[in-house]
Amino acid sequence: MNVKPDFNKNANQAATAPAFLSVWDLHAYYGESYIVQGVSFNVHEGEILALLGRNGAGKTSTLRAIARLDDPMVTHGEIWLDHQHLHTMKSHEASVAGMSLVPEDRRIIAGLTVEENLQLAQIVEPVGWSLERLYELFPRLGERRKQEGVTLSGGEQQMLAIARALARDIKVLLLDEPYEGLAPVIVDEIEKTLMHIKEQGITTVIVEQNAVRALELADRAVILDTGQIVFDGTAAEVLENESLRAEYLAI
Amino acid sequence: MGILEVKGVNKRFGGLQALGDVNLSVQENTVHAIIGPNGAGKSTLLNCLVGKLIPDTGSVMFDGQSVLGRKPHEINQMGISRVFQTPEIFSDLTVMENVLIPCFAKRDGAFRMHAYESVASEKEVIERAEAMLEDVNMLDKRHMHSASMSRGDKRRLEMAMCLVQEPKLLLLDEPTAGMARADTNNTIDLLKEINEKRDITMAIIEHDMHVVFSLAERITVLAQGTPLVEDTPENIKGHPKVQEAYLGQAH
Amino acid sequence: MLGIDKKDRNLLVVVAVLALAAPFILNPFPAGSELAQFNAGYPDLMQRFVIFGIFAIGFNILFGLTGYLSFGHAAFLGVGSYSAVWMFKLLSMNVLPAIILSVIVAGLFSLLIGFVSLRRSGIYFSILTLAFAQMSFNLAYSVLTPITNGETGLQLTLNDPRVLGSSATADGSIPVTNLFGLEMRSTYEMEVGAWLFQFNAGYYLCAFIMLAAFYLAMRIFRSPFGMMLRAIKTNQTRLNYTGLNSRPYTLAAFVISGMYAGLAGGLMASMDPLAGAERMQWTASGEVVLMTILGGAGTMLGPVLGAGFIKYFENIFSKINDSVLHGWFAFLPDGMENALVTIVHPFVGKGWHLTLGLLFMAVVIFLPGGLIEGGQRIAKMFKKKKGSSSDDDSEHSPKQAPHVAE
Amino acid sequence: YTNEPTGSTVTLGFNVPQTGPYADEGADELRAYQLAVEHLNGEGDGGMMNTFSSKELQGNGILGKKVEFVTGDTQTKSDAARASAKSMIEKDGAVMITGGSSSGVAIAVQGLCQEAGVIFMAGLTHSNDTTGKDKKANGFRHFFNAYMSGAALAPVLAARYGADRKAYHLTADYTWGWTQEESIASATEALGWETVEKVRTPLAATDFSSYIAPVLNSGADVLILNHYGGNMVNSLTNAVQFGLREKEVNGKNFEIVVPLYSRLMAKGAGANVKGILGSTNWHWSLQDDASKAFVKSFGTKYGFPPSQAAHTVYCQTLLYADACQRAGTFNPCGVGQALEGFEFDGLGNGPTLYRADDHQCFKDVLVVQGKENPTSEFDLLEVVEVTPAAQVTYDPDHPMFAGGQLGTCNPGA
Amino acid sequence: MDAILLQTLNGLDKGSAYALIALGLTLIFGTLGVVNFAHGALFMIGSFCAVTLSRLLTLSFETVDPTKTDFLGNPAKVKTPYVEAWFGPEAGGTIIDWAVPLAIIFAIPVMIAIGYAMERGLIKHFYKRPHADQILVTFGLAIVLQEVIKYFFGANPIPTPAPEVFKGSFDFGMLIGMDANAVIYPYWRMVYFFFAALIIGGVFAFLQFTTFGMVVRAGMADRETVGLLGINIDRKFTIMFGIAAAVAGLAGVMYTPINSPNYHMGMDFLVLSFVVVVVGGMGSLPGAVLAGFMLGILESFASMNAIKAIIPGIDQIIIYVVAIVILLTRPRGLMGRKGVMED
Ligand SMILES: Nc1ncnc2c1ncn2[C@@H]1O[C@H](COP(=O)(O)OP(=O)(O)OP(=O)(O)O)[C@@H](O)[C@H]1O
Ligand SMILES: Nc1ncnc2c1ncn2[C@@H]1O[C@H](COP(=O)(O)OP(=O)(O)OP(=O)(O)O)[C@@H](O)[C@H]1O
Ligand SMILES: [Mg+2]
Ligand SMILES: [Mg+2]
Repeated sequence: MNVKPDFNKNANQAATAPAFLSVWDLHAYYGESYIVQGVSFNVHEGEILALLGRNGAGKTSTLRAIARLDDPMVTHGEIWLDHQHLHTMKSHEASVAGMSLVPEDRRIIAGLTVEENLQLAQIVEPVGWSLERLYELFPRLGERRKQEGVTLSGGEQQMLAIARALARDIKVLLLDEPYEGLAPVIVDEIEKTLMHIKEQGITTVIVEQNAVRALELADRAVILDTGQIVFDGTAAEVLENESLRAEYLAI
Repeated sequence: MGILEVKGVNKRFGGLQALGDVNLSVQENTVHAIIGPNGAGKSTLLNCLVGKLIPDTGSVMFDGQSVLGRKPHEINQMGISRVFQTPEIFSDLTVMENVLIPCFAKRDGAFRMHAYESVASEKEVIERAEAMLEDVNMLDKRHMHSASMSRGDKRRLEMAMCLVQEPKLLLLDEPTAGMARADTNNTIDLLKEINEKRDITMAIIEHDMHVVFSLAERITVLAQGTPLVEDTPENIKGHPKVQEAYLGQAH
Repeated sequence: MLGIDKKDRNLLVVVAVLALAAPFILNPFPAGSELAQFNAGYPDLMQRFVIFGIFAIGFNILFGLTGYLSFGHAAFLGVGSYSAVWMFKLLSMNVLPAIILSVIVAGLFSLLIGFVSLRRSGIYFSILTLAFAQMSFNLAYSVLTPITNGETGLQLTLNDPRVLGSSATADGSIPVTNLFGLEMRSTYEMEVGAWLFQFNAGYYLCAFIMLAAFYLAMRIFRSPFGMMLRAIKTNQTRLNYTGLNSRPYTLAAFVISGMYAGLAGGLMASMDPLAGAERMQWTASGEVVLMTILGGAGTMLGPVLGAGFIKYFENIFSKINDSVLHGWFAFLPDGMENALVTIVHPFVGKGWHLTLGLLFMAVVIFLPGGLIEGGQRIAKMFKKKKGSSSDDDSEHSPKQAPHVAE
Repeated sequence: YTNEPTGSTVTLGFNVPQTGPYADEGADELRAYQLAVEHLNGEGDGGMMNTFSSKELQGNGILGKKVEFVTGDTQTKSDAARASAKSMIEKDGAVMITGGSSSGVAIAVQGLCQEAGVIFMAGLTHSNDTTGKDKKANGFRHFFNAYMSGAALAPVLAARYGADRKAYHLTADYTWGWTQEESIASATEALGWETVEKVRTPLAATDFSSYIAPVLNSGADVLILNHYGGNMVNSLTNAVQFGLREKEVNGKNFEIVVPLYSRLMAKGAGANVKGILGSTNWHWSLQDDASKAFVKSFGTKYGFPPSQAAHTVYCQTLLYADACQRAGTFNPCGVGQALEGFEFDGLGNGPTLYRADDHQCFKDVLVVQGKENPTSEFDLLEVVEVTPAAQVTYDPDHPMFAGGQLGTCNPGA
Repeated sequence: MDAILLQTLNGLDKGSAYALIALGLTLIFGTLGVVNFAHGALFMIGSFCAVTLSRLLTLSFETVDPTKTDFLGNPAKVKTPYVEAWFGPEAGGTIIDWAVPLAIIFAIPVMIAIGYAMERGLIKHFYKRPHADQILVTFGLAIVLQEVIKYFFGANPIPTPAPEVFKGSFDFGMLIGMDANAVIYPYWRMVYFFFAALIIGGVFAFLQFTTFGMVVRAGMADRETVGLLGINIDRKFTIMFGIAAAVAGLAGVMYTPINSPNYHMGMDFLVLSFVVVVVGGMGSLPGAVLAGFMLGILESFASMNAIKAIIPGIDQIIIYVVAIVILLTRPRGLMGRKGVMED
């Protein structure tokens, strides 16, 4: 059962560099429902991977499993990040190891102001962007820093969730529908930021319903359907493959 | 004279003028979109319409009656239903029950002591709810626990809950956010059909321009709490100010 | 039939059979045997089982269904008892008017308290109800002694001015409670071999009323009203924006459960015409909360099971003393007998609280859904054994919502 | 009649608090019951059976039937006590119920026994009502009552503290407290004391500081604590904490009185009881033969001296057995008749009468005082006066006891 | 006038007890959101730490003294505490006398250990469970703890006096120029008051001036997300629980000289402490302290004869009346935070 993952296993990837984030045969359950059914993929350092699929395909569940949250429960599989085995860690340990998730429903913490929400991310080392830098990226948050986080508008909350992830020093950024509820101009901004952090060597996995935008940004794409991988290749391949797009992405 | 007349509405949150002198008129049987940057006050405006917030000044008339000072359930009984930005559903109940409740609310009013009848014997209501679920493609999930659905499904469920009431005015706050492209397209069709066939007026907030331009007959652009322009979709698309402040260069 | 579906009907039938056959079921051990200690089939305890069952069923409508945790429900039970005893003192020894009055008075009282308390939710609501109940208890214990007879409890006396009926019987004792002449305490005893079964009129009255109460609760659970209550529990905001006014719903649930409590109180007084103030104390309110959770909140049968469980311990385990223990283990050699008695001793008799506490913990830890979940697990095990692996498609199909009524 | 014993044994029901604040008292009662049963069945040294003036008991059980018993937990709640008593009657076939540690419970169970048709021998119950307005034909009380406490204490108080005193009452706000307050107030007033104030305290109170603090200011020079159990332990502790005992008021030493004492309570209050007067039903240090025999018998078996609760319930068990023996039946009406007007001696309280009119027992009452230099952990109280029965006897129609009717005895089914 | 001063003083002192007892509960219930019915039991165990220590200190060896007899007439055994034998009667006596203050040192590790064990072994699994389940499990635990104590110490109260120097009272009235005996105040209550102030201040400072408080609040609102930010929230909760248990225990230790501890004292205080916490407002430490003092003072005033003459029985129900009035006029108690346990 416990065969070590092959860091160079990905057939579609010609690169010789070992995978930075490697997910191998992941199985996960919510209670008794079997949701993630043997997902494997590799991401290289500094790459952006788009994880796509229909509603209910299991994207969120996969990300949550990788971020080591309690639900869904991983029953089998391995997750390696930069030679650390995440699958034995709890979510807070994974975070220290360099993993960061922007959850799909934003999860702004009630009772805390915007600033406290950000400070909270900086309590445990390693710490990433400073608050000033984050406010520069999202001036809107700077203006509203004393406001209680949950009273922000939907888009502002999304900004806060992204900012909170960047406030930590990360190796891998997991984004679950980061553009949801954001005005197009802000989406542009965030894309720029993602490109920017990519240059710094941060690896990103992005789940996004706006598949075209995500694919334009991403290097590679993985398509999920009912908890299994149905495609693993470069982003360009997806954009070129009519039938694939039509079947799984409706674009 | 529109079915909804908002006149001179102001709302402050501490030092922030969230809404400043908003005037809005929604004509019967049209789809009216409200767009604008994040934090522009779009959701706040809806909150003022459904009784979640009370404007500091101004008036809101629906169907010739003022909604101000009425409780949320009274406003709903007047014929306004709302889809929230983050799905508000009865998560401990099944999908079917989620849809049945608005059916009963529509049929019986705000309170009726139906303690002895059995739900199962209310054939008419059940049929209606099933038809609605059919419309949103969720009939196969009717016995599912709504908490365990993916986010996109929750969205659709909430929409079904509002549609089944056949309100006179349907308020939609980013109904397609996080919805897969295929479902988004279905939703557009569904809303269009409903608007045409059942004469439901709609006010929709959306950041997805595809949705906005496919549905809206008129668009109001809100920025910093004040309406910037109100016009037809074609004119808005080309409006330079809107492009700069909101749409970005992508459009 | 009865307007309920098959599953519910089966449940009702099971409950009815259990209730009617209780004198047999609860007396499994021959009288006089060492294990007779565990028999619970005597009138008083059987009455308590069903009366507290009624109390818990009603409480469950408020707590299990609507999600409002009242910590003052014992007040309604107490008020019901007082009304019933006053009815016996002033009007007649027939239990019917007494029970009716206790339900009405408890209903009015809960309307008052509910109207005020329901302005808050969550823990704030719980504390409000607690405060009202504790006030009632404290006043009943002291200042209101003219009405409640304080510490001693309200009792019948030989000079009660009973309008319909006599103050005292011909032989100079206090008349007993009855239902149109059928004395509540009259018991028919049946001896079958070594077994002795007691069929008590009062118990059967209580059992029939419990069945009616159970049936009614079932109807409420399955009704649109019940669905609204469950909706209130999960998301009151949504309910309001759906055009429903949650206040009358919660108040109705509160009053209904208050009336159930009053009914239980009235029945208690009918079986044993005394009403003590400590029936209203917070511990009594806490007890019904524990019964409901222990059995399984939000389920139909759970609260009844929980009530039975706690009352069984209170009445049976507390009576196991050392000489009973020695009796059990007498067949063993002396040394072992004494050792066993020493081990068991802290858990029974005066230690019955300890056992109860441990069981509370064990149940919540191992059976998160309460006793009812234990039953379900056993049932499942049987099912699995029977039709094994016919449906192993735990595929990509998320779990179905549990049916509320198991 | 109810639960007529048909076999070779007879079952008695011992209903005592086994949980809650009076659990220790209940445990001591149970020990005494067990001892009594042993003695009745002819085991052990016979205890007070040897000193008892009636010689009917043979040590072969009651009427030749071996005595068995069942126990139950009253939880010091009238509901629970009645449930427990009912189960003894309905399930275990008990022909007599006895025990209890508070008046509320005693009255509730007494009522039940009357209805069910069994004899009730009340345990610790001090309220006037038990044999006053709530008296019952099937119930008998061995314990003394509030009136007797007052009548016994008042002369001692006058002798020690003078007739010119101002008393401040703190009273537990329920029936027993009230009768206690009424009794002691009228007894002391009769001797010339003035009652400055009567303050009711909530039963649930644990900290009495706000009731005690104003006492010194009121001009009173005696504080009377009409409290029992935990209430008494706490109020006395608080009073001593506030330094009342070291104060002088009106040129006199400030004094505290606790009308109803028990050794277990005294133990709970610790050093605070030193020098404080009160009354009690019986104390192990009494030197009559009966008391000595009982202490020896109990002390040898359990390793410590019995409490007054133990003594009371032991006596009642013997008295019940003796009455059955004399009546030749377990029929409650026969037993009741045998007990009514029964005079005896040799159970530790001197010559004693079970009065027929109200089923109250009349005997000597002890006035005790917290001991200054206890020699052991049991040696907390010393007897300062044995008030003769005559001095505490009252008319059956005394106003404090008026209102109830004994009714007729009920043999049940 | 002096009556008012007197009752204010009494109220402050009662209030400090209420506030201190409620403080520990606020940490667990108001902040961690665990409906902890075992809180009273923790308070009780604190008291019994003092009892245990004084028992340990008076652990004695027995010698037979032929000149005395015991109650059965046998030669009496005389007990001499080891402490007195080791340190001499003088010093040994002083150590025994100071058992209660010494018990503070004894109780802190014991209570922290108990809190730790309770959280790790039990409560940990219940954060996500419904409040009802928490009630059942903690109530069960409370019963078990009580019965264990009862098994070893009996049901009777056990007198545990303060050191000799703190016994008795002083005349506060005379100090401020009033008549003698107008306002007297026991020394130990003074000590209790200052002790409570110290503990309350300490806990307050710890939560206010460190990020700990914020993290715990955040963790209560959303454990999962806090974990995503690299914070080991379980550990923080354990620490919080340990602190709360220690606070509850210390409140118990110091309370012993005021009232003799018994095994059910925790249950007696349980309802009251819940009322205090909720009236103060869920999640608010200052709220709980304020409510504690307010209820203490009002209760004292309600016990005055002048007031009882107007409204009979008011002292029986004052706490509940105040609770009702406050909760009806202020939706979240005095200083409660929004969204904490409102559903
Ligand atoms: N808590 C839960 N318990 C049980 N099943 C769940 C739970 N959460 C999600 N599921 C189920 O798991 C499946 C995958 O859900 P997931 O949220 O991962 O989908 P997704 O791909 O993120 O969809 P979306 O695009 O709508 O966000 C869905 O069928 C959903 O019903
Ligand atoms: N309760 C509140 N207290 C303080 N500020 C608030 C509150 N609610 C909303 N705001 C602020 O008011 C502004 C308008 O918010 P609103 O939710 O209406 O924006 P929106 O137009 O819906 O934006 P989005 O598209 O991001 O959802 C925001 O800046 C928000 O931070
Ligand atoms: Mg998702
Ligand atoms: Mg919005």
